[in-house]
This record gives sequence, C-alpha cells and structure tokens, in this order.
Amino acid sequence: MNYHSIAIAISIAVALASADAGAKDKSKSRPIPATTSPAAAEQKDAATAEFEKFREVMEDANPAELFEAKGEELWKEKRGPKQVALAETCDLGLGIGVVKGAYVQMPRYFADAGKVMDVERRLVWCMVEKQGFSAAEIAAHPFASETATPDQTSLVTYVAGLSRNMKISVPTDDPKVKEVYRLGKEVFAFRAGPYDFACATCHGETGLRIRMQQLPNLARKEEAIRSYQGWPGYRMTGGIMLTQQWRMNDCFRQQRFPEPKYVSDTVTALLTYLTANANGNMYKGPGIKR
Amino acid sequence: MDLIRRTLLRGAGAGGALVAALAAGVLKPTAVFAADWNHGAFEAKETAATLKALGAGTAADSKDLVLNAPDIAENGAVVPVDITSKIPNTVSISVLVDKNPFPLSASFDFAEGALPDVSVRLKLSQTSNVKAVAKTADGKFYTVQKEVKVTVGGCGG
Amino acid sequence: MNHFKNIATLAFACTAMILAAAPRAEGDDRSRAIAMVRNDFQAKGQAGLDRLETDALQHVCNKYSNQPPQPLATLIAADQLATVKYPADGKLMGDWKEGEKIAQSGRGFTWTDKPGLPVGGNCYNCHEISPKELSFGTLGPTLRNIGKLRGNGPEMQKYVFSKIHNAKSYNVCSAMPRFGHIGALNEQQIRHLVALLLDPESPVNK
Amino acid sequence: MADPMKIRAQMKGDICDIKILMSHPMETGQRKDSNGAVVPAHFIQTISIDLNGKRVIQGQTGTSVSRNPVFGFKVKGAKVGDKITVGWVDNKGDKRTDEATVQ
Repeated sequence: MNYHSIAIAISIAVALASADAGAKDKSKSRPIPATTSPAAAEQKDAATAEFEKFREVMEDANPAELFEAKGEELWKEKRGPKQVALAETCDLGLGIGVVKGAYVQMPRYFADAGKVMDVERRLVWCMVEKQGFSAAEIAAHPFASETATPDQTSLVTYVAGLSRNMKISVPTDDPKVKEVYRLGKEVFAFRAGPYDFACATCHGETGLRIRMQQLPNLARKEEAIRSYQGWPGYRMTGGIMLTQQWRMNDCFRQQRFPEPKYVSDTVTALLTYLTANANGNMYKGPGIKR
Repeated sequence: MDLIRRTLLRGAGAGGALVAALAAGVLKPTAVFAADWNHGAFEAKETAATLKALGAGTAADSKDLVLNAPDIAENGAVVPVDITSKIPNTVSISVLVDKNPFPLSASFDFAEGALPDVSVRLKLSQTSNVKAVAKTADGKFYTVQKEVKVTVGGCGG
Repeated sequence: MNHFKNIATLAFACTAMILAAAPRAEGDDRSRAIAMVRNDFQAKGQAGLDRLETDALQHVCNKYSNQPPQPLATLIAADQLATVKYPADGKLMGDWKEGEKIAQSGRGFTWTDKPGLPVGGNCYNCHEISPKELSFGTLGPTLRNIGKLRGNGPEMQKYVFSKIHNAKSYNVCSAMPRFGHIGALNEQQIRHLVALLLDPESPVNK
Repeated sequence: MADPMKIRAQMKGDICDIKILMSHPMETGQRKDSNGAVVPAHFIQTISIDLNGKRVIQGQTGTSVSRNPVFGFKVKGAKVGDKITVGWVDNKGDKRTDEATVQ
C-alpha cells in the first residue's frame, strides 16, 4: 500500500467511525419480496394445508417408534469392550441412568467432560468413555443410511422419546452454556464459501420459503422451535432416522461449506443457540420429516 | 370358505406340490402364505393387466368405496392411503398406483370380525391415480380412484 | 484484479481502525467463533477448508452484520461491479428455454456434487419466475413480468447480466450468490438466464 | 434377525383399532446404491393378523409399500386383554411374528 492510499484509508475510516453507530438501526437493505401472484399463493396455501393434514395422520403411527424401541434396548444392554450398560454408567445431566426429561434440558455443561454437550455428543462420549467404543469408528459412520442406522441414532431417539410433551429448558443461567450460546449465535451469522451463505441467509427472516418449503426464522423464539420440533426425525426420503447433528451437517453441505467434524464444538454451539432460542416451548417427541 | 382354505386352493393353482408338502406336514401354514404371493398380479406392469390378474377386469365404480389420500403428497416415498368399504360383504380390498412400475401395491383379505377398512403408506414414483378395488363375497368387484400429485422437493438437490 | 486487491486492503485497513477505535463486545465472540469453526471442519469432496477463508467482501459483511456503513458499501459495490466480464461480442440475450433449465437446477458446489460445470442457477429456490413453475421460493423478489415491467433494452440487459454475474455489485451484502464472479455460471449460461427474464417470448413476460 | 414390530391395539367403542409398524427396507429392486449397483428387491410379501389365534386379516404386499411399513386395521368383536398376533414373511423367506394385548 502506498502513502496515498493510506491517507485515503484514514479519511474513510474517520467517516466510517461516525457512520458506524447509525448503521445497526438501518433496516436490511435486501429488497422486500413483492407479493406473489394470487393464484400461485392460493395454490401454495392449499398444498401446505394438505401437507399438515396428512402429517398428523403420519405422526399418529411414526416409524420413529421402531428406533425408540431399538434405542431402549441399546441403553439397557451391556455393550462395548467394557461390557457395561449406559443405563448403569451414563449421566445425561440428571444423574446416572436418568433418561426422563434429559433431552429437553440439553445442551448443558458436563463437568466430567469439561464441555457443553448436546444429546448426541453426550451419548457418543458415554459410549467411548464408559463402554470403550472407538470414537474414530463411531465418527466414520455418524448418520443413518439406507443400509444401516448407527446405534447412537437409535439411542438419541429413545432419549428424545422420554422427553415427549415436556418443556424445552436449556440451562441458560449456567455461564458456560451462556458462553457457548454466544458462540453459536456467531456461527449462525458467519458467511463464507463460494455462495457467501450463512445459516442466517435462509433462516434469519420470517415468512420466506425455499421452493415450497417454509423457512423458520431461527433467531425468533416463536419460530426457533421449528429447528427442534420433529427431531430426531423419521425422514420420508429414504425412510431413515436422522438426528439434529445430521440436520446441522446437511445444512452446512447445502451452505456449500466443508463438513463439520462429528460432535464438534461448532455443532454443539449452534445447537445450543437454536435450542435455547426455543426454550419454554413444548417438545412433542421424535417426529416425521419430509 | 375360510381364509386358510382359500389360500390353499390358490396355492394349488400355483403348484400342487405345495399342497402336497403341506399335507405331508413339511410346511407350516405361515410358509404357505409366503408362497401364496400373487406373482401374476404383483408383477403386472399395467393397471389393466393387474386388474385382470386379480379377476377384477370388470370392476364397477362405487361411491360406497371410500379412498382417502392427499391431493398433493408431501413426499412420494410415503403417501398415506386409507380405504374403507361400505359395500356389504366386502371380503377383500386391493390398492393400485397406476403409474408405478408395478401398479399393485397391496391386497387384503378380511375374515369374520375384520372390518373392510385398511390404511397403508405407499410409494408413488410420480403423480398418479391411486385406485382401490373391493371384492364382495359373491365375487363382484367395485372400484374408486383418486389422483395424487407428487411435488418437487426443496433446494433442487 | 489489482484494483480489487487495493480496495480489499483498504477495507481491511478501515475495519482495523474502527475496531481499534470502538471495540465491541460481540467482536470478541465473533473472532472466537470463527476460529472455532476453522478448527472444527474437515475437507469433503470438492468442499475444501479454503472455503472458510473469507474474502474481503465476506469479511466486511460478517463484520458489520450485513449492514456496512454507506461509504464502504459504495466503494465495495463499485469494486464488485468492476469484476463483471461482459461478453466480448456484446450479445447479452441467449435462449430462454435453456435459461429455464438452468433456473430449475439447484445442483453444484456441495460436497456431494461432482466438481466442475455446469452447476445450476438455483433461481427457483428463491424467486418466482415463470408462471408455470409453482414451486418457487420467496427469499428473493418475484421476477414475474420483469421484462414487461422494466423493459428489455440494452441497459436493462446489461443490468440483469451484471446482477447475475455478481449480485454484490448493487447490494454489497445481498443474500444472492455471485454466480459469474465465482465461476458457477459461465457467460453462455448467464445469457440464457437474461433471456429467461427479459425475452418477450419467455413465459416470464407472458 | 429382523427387528421387532410395534403393535398398538386399542378399543375405540366396540371396534379395535390396530396400528402396526414394521422394520423392513422394502427394497424395490429398482434403486441403485452409491456405486451404481442395483440393490436387489427385498420386501415383505405377506402379512397376517390373528385375534386370539384366529386369523382375521391376511394381506399381500408388493414393492410399492413404503419402507418401514405402517398398517392400520379395524376389528370387531375384540375386548381389552385379547391377544393380537401379527406376522410377516418377505421375499427372501425372512419372517417375524410379534404379539400385543388389546388395550
């Protein structure tokens, strides 16, 4: 940089410093979507209503229950190199072996691990630390495919099922959780990659859609529940059981980011932010997804 | 005629060896049901051929056969379909998806006590008519159909 | 490109000075979060870790929560517009039918996509375009009748071409990707999309 | 061995409402895996429902029944405490039988 441009930089910086304070109050510069043609809007609403009507029918008998049953078996069985049961060794935050209500009170801080952990991360931690499974082997096949469902997916589904109809209450009074929440908020807003996308690009405003799919504004309490409700979810496409860890992973894929490492700090931070935003809402249990 | 006997007779149509095996006590009844799977109907590639294989070539439209399915399916992989027959003496209900590679999805026989009412979830490869066919004890067939649209997914991928 | 680098450096310089002058509490969380992200990701398929390195524009949008101060925004927008390469033959309109196909596809650039071109324009994910496609998103404004409403003369063609090539030329922190700038869509594909939007024969304007 | 079914049999008035969830891939034989190889057809072909040991419903299914099938039936003449037995057999000869008590 030559002398001349430094001089310009300084003068601009001075101008910016005064402009900076006012910048935050300005409404977003993105143009407001014009109203869509009435015929198209009507069609959309009919479709959405139809989806919702039949979603109820399908939730009445959800194949997710099959995975809850499998997860219960895995929780109670003595397994792994150390041949111990998670039910006898694993603390999900409410005491060893206590499952009821644990799901809606996570992510939370675990002193034994020195980390804030979401449910899946905690279960994997227990499988590794208590049962002696290999973390690398678990991370090699983290999510369900059309040929196999990882044990931790069924375990998450079981644990989630035992928080059905309970209120989401991430312990945000805990300073450790608060700190991770703030980091998650920043991860949510971070734009990068070839398309300049952040989570917030699609999930930071209310009332928008990608194709026919309604996008929740996950920064708003009323809508944040939608990142939580229905997970873990039985996904109709492929007929497989998927967790929130998977959801975050696949969002980053569509964001054109590289892949978040399985059960990493970043994913926990994001889940802490999203779940705490949904605090106070009622969780309905494992769901069904498109 | 009870279900087991009907099954046996149809099994005999598919191959007398089966009946012989059963008579000899080699096979348990459950194994007979598996062998009883109606190859002709399930492997037919067009609705007309399927109906023929079911013996339902001349099925008449009926308002007493109620088929409940979405106008637009959220996902073609799982389309909930519910069929109720108000036709007296309904003994079986079959469900077909016209545009699937093999139209016949499922077929149910009801014995004394069971209501002719079934719900099932189907795969639709594309927008298609879904058809229900009911059979009565006197061998008559009735049908009803409904179009189910299959939509495009999100994110184009 | 030299020009771009200068401005980018300038932007960084400004940013640094403002930070020094008025440190904000969230700035610390932001840099910690970004450091955490860079530590927690792994390359997969075509999606390398280099994708987490922000360029000058991304850096500014992140820094200012997508609302950079006006003088800086104006500077960067002009800089982005300068990166737009128009076709040498001056022909900006292609075949709207091809444009429709490109608009429909949302493929490309994820770790499960095959590397290389062509990738989709993702247009219907966010915009209403042809009245025949009812499955459209609303993240962006409707483009229905855009040619009819705003004309299809050379200036409009140039505007649409540049907007698709580099959306940040007009709105620095726009949610829309810089399709031409990053090499997602080539010249010919952008021409087809211009035709989809502006050609009087395109269903968009019917 | 195949995973257990989930069976729910509930009296609603004088009708017993039966919901059955089965764990099965229901492969069509038309799908290709990630390597482009065709995944062989693997699907349930017959199902049976018995009330207190007496067959009340028998079904046949093809490849277009969804993965992890869900069925709903209605039976008259059942009462709380009765036994519902459900069985399935697939095209490879795998089978599974599970029971539930009417609630």
